[in-house]
Amino acid sequence: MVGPIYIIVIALGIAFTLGLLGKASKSAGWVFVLAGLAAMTFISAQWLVALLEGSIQGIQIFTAGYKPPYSISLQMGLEEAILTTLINSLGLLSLLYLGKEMVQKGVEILMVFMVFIMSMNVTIMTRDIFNLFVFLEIETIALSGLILLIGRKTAFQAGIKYLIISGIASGLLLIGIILAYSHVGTLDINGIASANNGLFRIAPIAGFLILISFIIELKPFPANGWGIDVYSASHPGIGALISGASATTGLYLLYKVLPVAGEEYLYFITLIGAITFIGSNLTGTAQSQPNRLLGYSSIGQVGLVTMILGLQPILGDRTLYLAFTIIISHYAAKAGLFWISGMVNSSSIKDWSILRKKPLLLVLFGAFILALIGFPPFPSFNGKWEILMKLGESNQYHWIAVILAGSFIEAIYLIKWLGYAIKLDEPVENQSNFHLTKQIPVWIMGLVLFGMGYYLNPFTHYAEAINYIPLLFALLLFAIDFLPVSIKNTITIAGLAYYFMLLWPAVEGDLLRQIFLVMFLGGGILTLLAGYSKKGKRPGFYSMAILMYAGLAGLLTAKGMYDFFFSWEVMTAGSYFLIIRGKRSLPHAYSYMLFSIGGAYLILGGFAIAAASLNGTSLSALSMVTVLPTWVYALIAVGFMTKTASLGLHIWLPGAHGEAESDVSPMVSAILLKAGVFGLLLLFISIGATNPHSQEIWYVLGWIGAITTLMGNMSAAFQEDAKRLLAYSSIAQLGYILFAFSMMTHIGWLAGFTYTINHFLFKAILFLIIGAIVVKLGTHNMYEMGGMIKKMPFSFIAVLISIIVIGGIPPLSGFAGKWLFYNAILEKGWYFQGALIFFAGIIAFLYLFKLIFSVFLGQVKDNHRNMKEISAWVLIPSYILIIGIMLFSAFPKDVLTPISEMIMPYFTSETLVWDGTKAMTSMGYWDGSTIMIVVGTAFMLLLGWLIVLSAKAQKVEQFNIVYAAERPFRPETTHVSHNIYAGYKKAIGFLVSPVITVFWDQASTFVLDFAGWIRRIYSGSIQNYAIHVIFYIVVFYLISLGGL
Amino acid sequence: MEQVIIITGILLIILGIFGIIRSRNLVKIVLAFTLFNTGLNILMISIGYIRNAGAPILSQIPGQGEIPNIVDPVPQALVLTAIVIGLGVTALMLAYVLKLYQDKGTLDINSFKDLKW
Amino acid sequence: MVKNTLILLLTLGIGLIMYDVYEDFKFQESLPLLGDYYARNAASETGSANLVTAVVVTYRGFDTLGEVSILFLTASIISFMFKYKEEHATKKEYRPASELLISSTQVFTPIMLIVGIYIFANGHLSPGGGFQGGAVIASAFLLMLLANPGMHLSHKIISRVESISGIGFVLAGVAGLVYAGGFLDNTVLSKGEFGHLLSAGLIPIIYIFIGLKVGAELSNIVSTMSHLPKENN
Amino acid sequence: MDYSISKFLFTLLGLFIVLNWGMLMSSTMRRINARVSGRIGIPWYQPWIDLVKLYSMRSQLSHGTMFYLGPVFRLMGGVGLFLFMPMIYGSQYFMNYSFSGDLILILYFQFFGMLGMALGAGEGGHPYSAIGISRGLSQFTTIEVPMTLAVISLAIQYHTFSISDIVAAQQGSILNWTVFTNPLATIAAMLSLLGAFGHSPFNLVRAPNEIPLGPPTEYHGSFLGVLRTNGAILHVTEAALFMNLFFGGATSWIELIIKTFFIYFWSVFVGTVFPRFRIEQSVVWFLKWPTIIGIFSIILFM
Repeated sequence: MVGPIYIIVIALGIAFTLGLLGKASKSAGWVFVLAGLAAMTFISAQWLVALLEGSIQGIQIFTAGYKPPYSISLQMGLEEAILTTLINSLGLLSLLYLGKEMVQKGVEILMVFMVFIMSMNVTIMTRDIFNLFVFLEIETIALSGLILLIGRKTAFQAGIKYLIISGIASGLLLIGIILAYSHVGTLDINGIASANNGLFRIAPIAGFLILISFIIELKPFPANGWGIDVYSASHPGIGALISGASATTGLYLLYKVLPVAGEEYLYFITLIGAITFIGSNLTGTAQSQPNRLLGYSSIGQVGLVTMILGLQPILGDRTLYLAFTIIISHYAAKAGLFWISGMVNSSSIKDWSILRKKPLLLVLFGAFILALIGFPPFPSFNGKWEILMKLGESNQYHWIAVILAGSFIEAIYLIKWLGYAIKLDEPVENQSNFHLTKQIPVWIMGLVLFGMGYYLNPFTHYAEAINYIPLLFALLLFAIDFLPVSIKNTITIAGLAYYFMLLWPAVEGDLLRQIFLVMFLGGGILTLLAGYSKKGKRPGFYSMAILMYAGLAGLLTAKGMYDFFFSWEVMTAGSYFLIIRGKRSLPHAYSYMLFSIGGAYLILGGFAIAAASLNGTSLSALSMVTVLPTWVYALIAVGFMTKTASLGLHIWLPGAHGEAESDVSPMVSAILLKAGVFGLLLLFISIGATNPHSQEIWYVLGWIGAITTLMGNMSAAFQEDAKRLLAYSSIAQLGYILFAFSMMTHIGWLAGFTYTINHFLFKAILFLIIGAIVVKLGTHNMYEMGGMIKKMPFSFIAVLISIIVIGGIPPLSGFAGKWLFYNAILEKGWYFQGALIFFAGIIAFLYLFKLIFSVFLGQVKDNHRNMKEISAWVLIPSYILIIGIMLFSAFPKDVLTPISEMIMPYFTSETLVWDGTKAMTSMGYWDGSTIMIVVGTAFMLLLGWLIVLSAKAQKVEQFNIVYAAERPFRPETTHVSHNIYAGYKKAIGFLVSPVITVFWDQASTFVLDFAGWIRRIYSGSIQNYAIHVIFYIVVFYLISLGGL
Repeated sequence: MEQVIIITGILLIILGIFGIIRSRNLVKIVLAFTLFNTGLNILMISIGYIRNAGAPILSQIPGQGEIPNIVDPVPQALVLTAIVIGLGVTALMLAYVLKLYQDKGTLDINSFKDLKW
Repeated sequence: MVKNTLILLLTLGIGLIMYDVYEDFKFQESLPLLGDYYARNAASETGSANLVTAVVVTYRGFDTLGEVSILFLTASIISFMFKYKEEHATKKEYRPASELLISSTQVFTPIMLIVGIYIFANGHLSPGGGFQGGAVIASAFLLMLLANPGMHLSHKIISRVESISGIGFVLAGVAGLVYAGGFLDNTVLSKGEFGHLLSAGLIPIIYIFIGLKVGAELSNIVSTMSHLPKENN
Repeated sequence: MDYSISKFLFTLLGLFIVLNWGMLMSSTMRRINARVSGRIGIPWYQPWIDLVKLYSMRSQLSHGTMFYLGPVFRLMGGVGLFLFMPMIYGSQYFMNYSFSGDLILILYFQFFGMLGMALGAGEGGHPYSAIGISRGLSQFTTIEVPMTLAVISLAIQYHTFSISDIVAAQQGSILNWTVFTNPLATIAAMLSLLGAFGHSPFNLVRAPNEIPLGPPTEYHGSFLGVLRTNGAILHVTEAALFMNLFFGGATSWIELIIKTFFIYFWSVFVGTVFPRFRIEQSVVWFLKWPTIIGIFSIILFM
């Protein structure tokens, strides 16, 4: 074991020796320092490994050989080992990254760099408060030097701001230290802290001064303009160090001096953290310069960790672990992001699309962003989860709200940025430089992030059930991304099929999950079949599809809230990357992601409050919520409703589904939406039909469902874009489903299941076929299509059957849903909602006719005369689904009876009885099979009758019509399709005026304007920044000590 | 008499902070900062003061149980360190100011607002 | 106006905080825990007559290492800051110094150097030490620069002295770690006879290193700043 | 559940009666209409002549498969309604195949023919067809609103969706008819019936007095014959539906003929009195008074 003191010896020794090297051997100096940092990393890492293994205990090092408090002592325990390892390794990688710049600028900056790293090591290890002050000053001064690396003129401005503000902070610290010394006669931190519990308490003012100076060093919002300037003025490589090392150190120091100040400050620490977390992220939303944006984000994350430290009494002995999960994610992600920023080398986040030239970096960029927001499988996910659960258990709901709100606001700009990188056009001119030595550190940080996600998982006891196989499979698919589409498609389908068989035993005997498993994975396989029609490589597609399906399947196997939410987030991430692939998907994928994240956080909030009931975090615990049950249920329900796109939360769907790639649309529409349905079902089952806390919720949800349906169908009728029409139709169908399940009656649920299954079947068909046609015809606009029945008869038949199902026309299975609906509504007594639903159902005919007429009927357009049928790879899955529809229509009993039995236990009485093939309720009866026979027979007879009458009907050519006494010869004048419901729109179109879109638009504008307004306090003036800091100190003083 | 020292120190500190947030001239800000530092040092040194005690330099090694009548050496050691740190920071600040002056030809803080928002 | 009021209010607020500090401030009646220990034991443990030196170099020697690093950093940063310009600066013409200055420099410089060395070499016996001595040495160089503005102090020599004394300091610390109780323990060498020049173990040696280093660093800063080109754009 | 041949034959007989009564009724109505406007009108047998002529026309043009199938769908819609409708209360044979579904089946089976017709006409490629369909669909959505409300009100009242049961509940006295026990629902439904029959003021779909417009624009010959056949069946069947729901049903064919005549006459009567609405006017009209009345009819029974 090499003593930790040698870290300092090596660092200073090398720093001093560099002066001997002179100017001649610049790169030799760089290598020398690199070796030194490697040695330092090695020393701290060996301590870390040994301490983790438990082979040794942490030690205290007494300088000068005297015990504390008489001399300065350093401590090397687990915490110190972790942090010094992080800092030294980051130093090492940073130096590697900054190699060229450093070598150019000469030995002085190398010396500064070395001393900077050394100073952080000492501040972490030292147990003497004055020594802490000294090395904090060293860190400050070294940093003010490192800012200059880039040679920008603005760096000098940032530097002086930084020096002045930290000068004030350290001055106050010094006053606090001497006051403390005058009271307890020691400078040892442990000594002061233990004295605090005894007789010689340090004065409150001393504690205050010590604490506030460390807080100021953490750049609390809003007194942090100087800190952000430092981020934006310095080289991104230095930014990585500030964010990854300096901020981490600062947080640990705050933790270290907290006992000195006393426990009564914990609440204020939490408050400061909360304000910083929200305020800094909010300000970040209006930012477009990458380094500055990262600065805001860093400060926000520091605020979050500060909160965690302040919440010690609640988090207990998990505090440090939880803080670590956030810190490590932030450390790796932020370092990586800063480094990428240095490579992209642009002043606008819009130029990051250049990253697409480096797929690996782009993937890592995505991983970093997701890690910052707190997606699985990164450590921050576990951390946030456990924090929220613990807060919930202690009834700290306001802090839950703060953490979720802050995380959401952070997602606003991070996701925007990610989208820009994935979708925007590559910049015309760029100064990017993807040198290998710059890329390697980023790769390593990516590895660290994933590795830590895996390594830290066992430390969260919730996380035992997580299945990593699908995630690894996604990774594998990414590794073979260079292969052509057909091979990857086959592998993916095989993977899904295997996974299906793997999971089937797990859901054996649980019909609910079986149904959804068939929909999720079976549907997945079918929609993937259509992928064979695609050409090229589709980079990244299959990994993301697997991610989504893995998440979906994970929802089904989840036993606890944790694995449920884990899968939920995996699914969200995967689907986001699928959706954003569409040509014009950028804004829609963005709003999809924001709504999804917002919804996920509501679910998380609900779970956290549910944890307050102390029934554990298994999903079944939701049925025993005793604390604020109505809130829990409402939050979770609204969370799921963001996925089912219910009214008010639906504005993302039309664009996201409409603009997605042709085979992604059926995935996200027919399959993904069902995840929300499954979630709602789980919730409803947990709540139970007779739960007194949820009756109002169901009533409200019922109305929402009904209005969603009406608005969805009406909007669909006014669409000109074929895929958007289908998207609005999805909104409406999900409205039906929400309504049906909200009734919470046996027959209502049967209706809900019928609708769910039907929607899965017909929406997959429609999106597959219409999507393929849209691609083939090269337009989304239905009025530019027409007459395709003659070119694509198979597509026409499939669409026709789907439409009959949607319309609920007997004899197909859609009618089963309508019939069950009527009975359910009458039984439940929701007459007006029901009337609305049926009104909406009839409006559906408007868009159904428009769809099939505009695309398939009417006159063929000139440029489509040579069209052929769409690819068989699209038709095959469609016709498999049609077989499903036909079976369901002819034998509804065989599907509905098991479902009926399955949901029986949740309700008091079974209201649907079967007599042979005839279904009966107390209200009415319906015999699907007989109707099939009667209609089939009669239809054949009538067809025969007509054939007898006009067998020799002569086929005529196109345009064989007379129109206004002219024979037309242009299809455009004859194919009436654009805005055909003009009269209808004139009459009641006002109902679908986009008030909700306007509402959300204005909400987002408001947030951005607000952020823009807040950030005006960062006026750039040194004087103002100093005023902010002093103001902050005075206000904090008045609140905490002044009795305000 | 001791009170005067403390009050001097405190007044210097207040004056220093006032100067930092009030001045518009960078050099004045740095000067205010040194005032602030000086006030700090005065405060520090006075904390070790014990009435009628001598300087902490011994002429012989004190015997067992014998306490020499000296002031506390610790604050003196601390203030020595603090002075040196203050010196370093001040020097660096002045170098920065010089650099800024070379850049814009003025010392008015309002000319250095290139970084904002 | 609003701003001025705010500044006034904030100053009042700081005043309030400082009033609290004043209230809390109490003069010691007797030596506190640490001071008491040092007063009793420092002389015997370190062999240094000047207890402040004992504290600075031994008990809190680690702080002192930090202090030295700060000066080192400052010097490095300042020379980094102005290096670029320096390389491109053309030779400047200085106004010659006054006769008085030149003459007195010739008289005082050796004396100042000797005094400086005396101060840090005797740091363990009398008031003074490495920093003070180093500062005096640096002022000697400042004086020389003032008297002869065109003079170039050899950066090479300065930085060699700086580096070697820095390494010496660190190695002295390591010697304490290896041969005695801990990093910077001064008892590696014999404590010698109390009150003599060659006593107190490593303290005088460390102080010599510090003195040289501080002197070199301050001289470095002074010389860097004095060779700035006049106008830059 | 009776699938016997005799049942099938009796059903066919019922269909024949309904078809002929439908044709007679339409010619009667047209005569009444003509008299009101001071003309003599067509002879009562004119529909039969038309039908024979259409079926025997030799020129047969088809625009495609869906065009060909459109009339089949349309006729299936009408015949299907008839099949699922209990025509004569108490008669084992003229209950038709109503055991396969209740009122809801009837309501939704209406769409079967409409959709087929719309698609067939769509393939015809004539712009007027599309315009007619879009208007028809627009209007139809709102016609159904008061109708749905009335049906819900009825279902609450009788607690059943079975048409036979509803008719049974109205037996005994004329005061048991829904028109007296639930007048609001009846009013709402009768107003919606105006739209369903497509006479003025709600006949913009076909706009018969001007240029040939509406879905059947391109249909001719036996196609049009099939459509006419369907029209006759449909009118009687729909009138029979209202009869069953609101006017006590029928225990014999005579009763059925009388009741359906007056129900049909109601729409013709309004049609001769009021001028035609534009489509946005009719849409708004249905969503106003009939809907409000329908809502009240539910509130009364809640």
